[in-house]
Amino acid sequence: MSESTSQSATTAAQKGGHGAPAPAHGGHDAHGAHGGHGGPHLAHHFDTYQQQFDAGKLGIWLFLLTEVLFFSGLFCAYTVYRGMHPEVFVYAHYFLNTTMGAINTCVLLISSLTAAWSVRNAQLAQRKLLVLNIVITIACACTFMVVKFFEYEHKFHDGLLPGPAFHPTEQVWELESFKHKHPEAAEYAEKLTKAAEEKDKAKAAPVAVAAGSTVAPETGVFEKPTEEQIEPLIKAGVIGPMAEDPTRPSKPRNAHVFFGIYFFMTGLHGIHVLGGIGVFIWLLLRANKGEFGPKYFGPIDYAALYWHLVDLIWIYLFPLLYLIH
Amino acid sequence: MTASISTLASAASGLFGAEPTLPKLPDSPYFWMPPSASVTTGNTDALWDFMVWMSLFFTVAIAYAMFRFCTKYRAKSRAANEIAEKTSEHNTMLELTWSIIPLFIVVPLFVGGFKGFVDLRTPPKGAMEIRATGQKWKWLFTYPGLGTPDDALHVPVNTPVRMVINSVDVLHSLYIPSFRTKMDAVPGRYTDLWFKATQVGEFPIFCAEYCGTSHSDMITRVVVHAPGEYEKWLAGTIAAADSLVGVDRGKMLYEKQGCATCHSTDGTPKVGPSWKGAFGKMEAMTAGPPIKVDENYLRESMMDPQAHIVAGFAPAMPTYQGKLSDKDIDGLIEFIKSLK
Amino acid sequence: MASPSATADVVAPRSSSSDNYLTHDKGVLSWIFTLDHKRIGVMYLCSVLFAFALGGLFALLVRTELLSPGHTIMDHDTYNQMFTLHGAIMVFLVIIPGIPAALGNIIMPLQLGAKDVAFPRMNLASYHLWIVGALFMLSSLAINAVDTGWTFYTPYSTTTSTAVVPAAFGAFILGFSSIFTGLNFIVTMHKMRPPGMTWFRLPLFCWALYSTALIQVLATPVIGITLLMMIIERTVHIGIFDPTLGGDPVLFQHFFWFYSHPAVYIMIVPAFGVIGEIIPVFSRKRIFGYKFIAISSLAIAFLGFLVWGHHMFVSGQSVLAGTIFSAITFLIAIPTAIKVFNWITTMYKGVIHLDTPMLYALAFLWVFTIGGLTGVFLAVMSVDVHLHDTYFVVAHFHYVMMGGAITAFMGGLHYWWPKFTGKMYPEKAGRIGATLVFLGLNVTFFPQFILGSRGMPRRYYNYLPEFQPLHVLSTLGAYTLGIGFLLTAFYLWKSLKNGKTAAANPWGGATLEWQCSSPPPYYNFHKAPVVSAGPYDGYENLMYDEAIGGYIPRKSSSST
Amino acid sequence: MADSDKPENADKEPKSMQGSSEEQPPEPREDATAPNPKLEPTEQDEPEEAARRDAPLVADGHSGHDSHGHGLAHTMPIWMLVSVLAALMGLTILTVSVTSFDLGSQGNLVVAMVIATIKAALVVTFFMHLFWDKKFHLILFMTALLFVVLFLAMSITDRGEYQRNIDLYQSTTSTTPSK
Repeated sequence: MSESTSQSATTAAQKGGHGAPAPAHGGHDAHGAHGGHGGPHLAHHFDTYQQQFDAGKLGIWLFLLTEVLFFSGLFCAYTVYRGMHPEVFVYAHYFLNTTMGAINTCVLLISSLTAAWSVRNAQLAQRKLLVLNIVITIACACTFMVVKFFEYEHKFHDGLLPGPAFHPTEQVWELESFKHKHPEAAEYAEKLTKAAEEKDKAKAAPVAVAAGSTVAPETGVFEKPTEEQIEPLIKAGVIGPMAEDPTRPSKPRNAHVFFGIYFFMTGLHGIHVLGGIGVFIWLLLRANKGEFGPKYFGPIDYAALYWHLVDLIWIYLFPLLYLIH
Repeated sequence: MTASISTLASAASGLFGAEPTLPKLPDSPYFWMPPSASVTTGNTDALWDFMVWMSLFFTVAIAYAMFRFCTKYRAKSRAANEIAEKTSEHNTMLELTWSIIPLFIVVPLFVGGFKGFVDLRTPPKGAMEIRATGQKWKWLFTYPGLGTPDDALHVPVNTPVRMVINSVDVLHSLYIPSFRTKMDAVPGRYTDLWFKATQVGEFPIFCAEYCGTSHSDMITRVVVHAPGEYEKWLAGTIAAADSLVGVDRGKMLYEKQGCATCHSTDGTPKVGPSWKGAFGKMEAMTAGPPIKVDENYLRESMMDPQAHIVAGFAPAMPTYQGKLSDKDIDGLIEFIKSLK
Repeated sequence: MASPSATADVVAPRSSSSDNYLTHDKGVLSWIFTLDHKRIGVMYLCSVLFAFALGGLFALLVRTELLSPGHTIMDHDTYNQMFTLHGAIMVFLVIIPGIPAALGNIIMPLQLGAKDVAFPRMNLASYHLWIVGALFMLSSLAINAVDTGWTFYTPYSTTTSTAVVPAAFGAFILGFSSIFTGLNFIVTMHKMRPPGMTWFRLPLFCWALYSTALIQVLATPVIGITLLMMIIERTVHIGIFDPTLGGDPVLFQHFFWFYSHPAVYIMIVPAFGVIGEIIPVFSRKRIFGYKFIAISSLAIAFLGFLVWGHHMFVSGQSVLAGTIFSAITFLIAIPTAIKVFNWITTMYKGVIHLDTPMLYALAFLWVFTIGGLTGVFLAVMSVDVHLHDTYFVVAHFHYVMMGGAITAFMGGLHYWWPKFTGKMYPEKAGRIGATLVFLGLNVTFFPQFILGSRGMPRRYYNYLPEFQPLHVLSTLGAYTLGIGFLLTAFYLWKSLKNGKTAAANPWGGATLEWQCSSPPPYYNFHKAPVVSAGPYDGYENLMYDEAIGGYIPRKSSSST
Repeated sequence: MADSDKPENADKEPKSMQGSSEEQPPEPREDATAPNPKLEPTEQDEPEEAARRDAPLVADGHSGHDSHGHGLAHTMPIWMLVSVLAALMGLTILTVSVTSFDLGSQGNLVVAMVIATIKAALVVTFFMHLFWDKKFHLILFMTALLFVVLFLAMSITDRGEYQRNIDLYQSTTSTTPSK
């Protein structure tokens, strides 16, 4: 096999180990061709293809292990913060586009299928199908990234950024997703806001909005609100103890943390997708040269396993970030 | 207001010197430990002694075995090619014995440690409460209705005291070796520890959690007053109210409120800019146009330190909102003016 | 050891310097891009030793500063940076890769009877990552050296003005380097064992490396993500750890110690492995309780994951969590005790040769016993409240890390030096060095126990004058240590030039690495070893030959 | 966990090693590790070498449980792959649609997590063909999950324990982020 491919193996191995077990296929070139031992794809230090394949397989599984624990930190942070500030998550999820999330989920699932299929193709030496499946996988991965890009772009535009940069241009109750879900609450929030603004104009004491109760009775702007009007707003920390501004409907304290976690989790996942794309492009080139067959399909199998794990993580991210009730 | 009044009192009682003087490590009856001056130390010291002897026993035993074997079975030379006589290669009974024995030792240790720990963590009801606020690099001890009269912590003997601890910047840890207790000060929450001093005297207090540049200068002392003395001290504190104004008040606050840890009065820049000749100077800011150091700027930098940072300094100063009365602020401004 | 027949296969008892891994290829590139585990190991060894010198230098500076309270030779901030760099370098650059990646890389495949590790490229990548990580970490030194302590505790690490990010990112990269090594070793030991090398014929060094590798693979990713989060927190302020933004600093400590406590076992378990090799060989006697030692390594590795909270008894962690962690911590005493007792028993009725490696092993037993027992003090919750973050802790982990891991590393270095280089080091100088190190170690760190129990907090630049005498004593010990290591470095360097040629098996070891010439041939074995006996069997079939200064099979048994 | 699987392997792995050793005597190795790498393969070992290399290596769908001797690995039949995908799609639609109903305080979260776990299980079992894979890989994966659970459990338990100190602090002081 040419030095160039084996070189790319090294680089793949170095970039976070995505190509990690790939070394299994190379190595003998560097040791000089000692005898016909091993054939083109059997590294000098293995005796059989079986041994080489098993080694690579164990290797990739261990690598997946590290990936799982790598993400566990983020999931831990997520759980802790959600347990601590549920209202922030309720508030924030109105800003997320569930449709896009769902589309991305499906796209990833399809790519997972083609990845798994490509392993079969490699095992059965169906070169054309193999190439096709890898191409579809890459295509899906790219689609995923494009959708993600538009999501991010949208968030940036709406000022939904982590940390101090967090300045949402829209109030949560102005969002379609909120209006559609709790129409009464939405317009009630509107009313409160107007009332508060009038008070400001009138240089009067700010409207006191306490949990559960409504505008200070003496103002008597309007009657006691119904559950439908008040509940969603409190749940989302728009009014009540968690709200940032006690005088009017606002956002919950530390709402920015959700977007910190959101960007961190999806971003890290996105990086893994990009890594996957890289690996699959490399495999596409090799598959095109017809390097894979029943005796040697390890790299495809390993890459597919990695890809499934990326899919796996998304399977959890989707409900945790997009489907908060 | 009370804060400032009391602060003064300590000034009046002449407790302040330019540099916080290091407390003296009290002589201890023990070799390992400092004197034990709180009710909770019994558990700790007992466990400690037990473990010291246990360790001594095992260390000596192992060292002896090593030495004995090395001398008794020492090879003559490689050339002699002696062959070790066969002995059994494993002995499950033996293995089990020395797996079980440590178990028997550690279980009581765990239980004892647990008991002591729960004691240390559960203050008795009705304990007197004192707030300890860690900041870079000073402890502020706040007494109910009294503000922060003194660098040192003052407590009456034989009275349970609960320290309610928090931090305004980074992690600190309130550590009183003679009371065998310690608790981290964590920003964003309260932690607490308690003790009941059994000995009149002065004992050192350290910051035990690394907190940056002057971590090791965050040393002060706890003064345990004899019965009656504590009340006298309080009385004195309040009585001596309000004697200082203007520059003197500023000077005293400068030392008591921890300004001295970051701002010099001799022109050498420390963590913050020096106060010498600061007043009236045009200062370049890290952000925005230069600002003239006048009353307004000084007041702002005490109430909202991060608002305008003098170029070349880190935004390290905690806010003094609520810690300083107007009178205090005026005093400090006067003091700064006085430093030509 | 391998069957007599295999022993007979030792081609040249005197090392055949004609073609070995050192001379096989020429040129710098042949080293930088080599895929040979031995060469990668040697590169690791050199880099680690360099880092060790650097970290040691910082240590000496720190000790010198502590000769007197307040300013001695440097100011507050410099001191804080010094101890931070000392800690970070020693932990991330020296001890963690020290035994596994440097010694293990060279020896483990040889002991296993494998031609190479399972993934040579990954092995090389691991080394290259180590270099990159080290450069990042040191770049912080050039910019504005990090001053957070090696623990990177928030919120200090997210607010200090020093160059935290490069240092943390360096540690992040080093984490991957360590993962690659661990992953590689696990696969190698599963898939590359030659015929007859069953699990319970693995040398204890391999068992130790296997346990270590498991920890590396399972724990290191967590420090990776933690440091990443810390970096993001510092740069973007996402508010996970920073209380002013709604975060929780104690959570960071959980994250950090979930890795960093197991990491303690990444550092010490390989040391157990080295000691388990040296003691039987220099006692000419089978190791006592092989299976118990082997399994106890795994037990320690597993338990090591469940005790991280004992670093947090006074951090504001809840009493409940503290209790659970404390209870489990005590369990670790058991497998540890098993090991120590078994090593001692191995020496019983042996034929003990007190050469340098054995001296280091004995030093290890003494020092590790103290280090281990003082660990019990810190596991007892109420006592830990007093001792936490004092010099007692400093002394304890230096007895374990410096006294345990580094002593074992030195022992292993001397034990395998002939195999690495094909040269013998001067024995007398070696013994002097070992003695100096042993004395220096105890003089340096024992006084710190007393300082700690008397209340001297760690990471202190300034301290009460009453503490000074003990500090001075400790500093003198540190200088002794320095001299000891300098001497060692000197004679080892000399021996490369004019040391006398080493025999294939100078100590009479029965594990496979002693069957190939010193230094080993490029392909490790001229003939595939067929293993038919345990790693410590049949010392009686070997006899010492003055002429070659090494062991050869006894005539009587060599024919079978 | 980690140690529990060791003995099982200790006697399984070596068997496989011996197995492979019988079919390849040391000669080829000697050649492989010959001092002079330029050396061409000797005639007598080439055939069996080749024989071993060209042995059929793909297992048929059913005998893949222990891939030793049967080929490199198990091959997934297409119908299985496709039906798994269908199932996953179905579950995705389900989990999205279920969010429109209110199932009590944590109900929705629980349901969502259960569905996600089922999906994950499907992917792992079929797409990652762990079902036909070596048991040790399963053990490894489970170990990973075990440690994740340990990690989360302890951190979150502790957090829950001291949560009230934080709430107390936040109620007594105003800790709105300084923007």
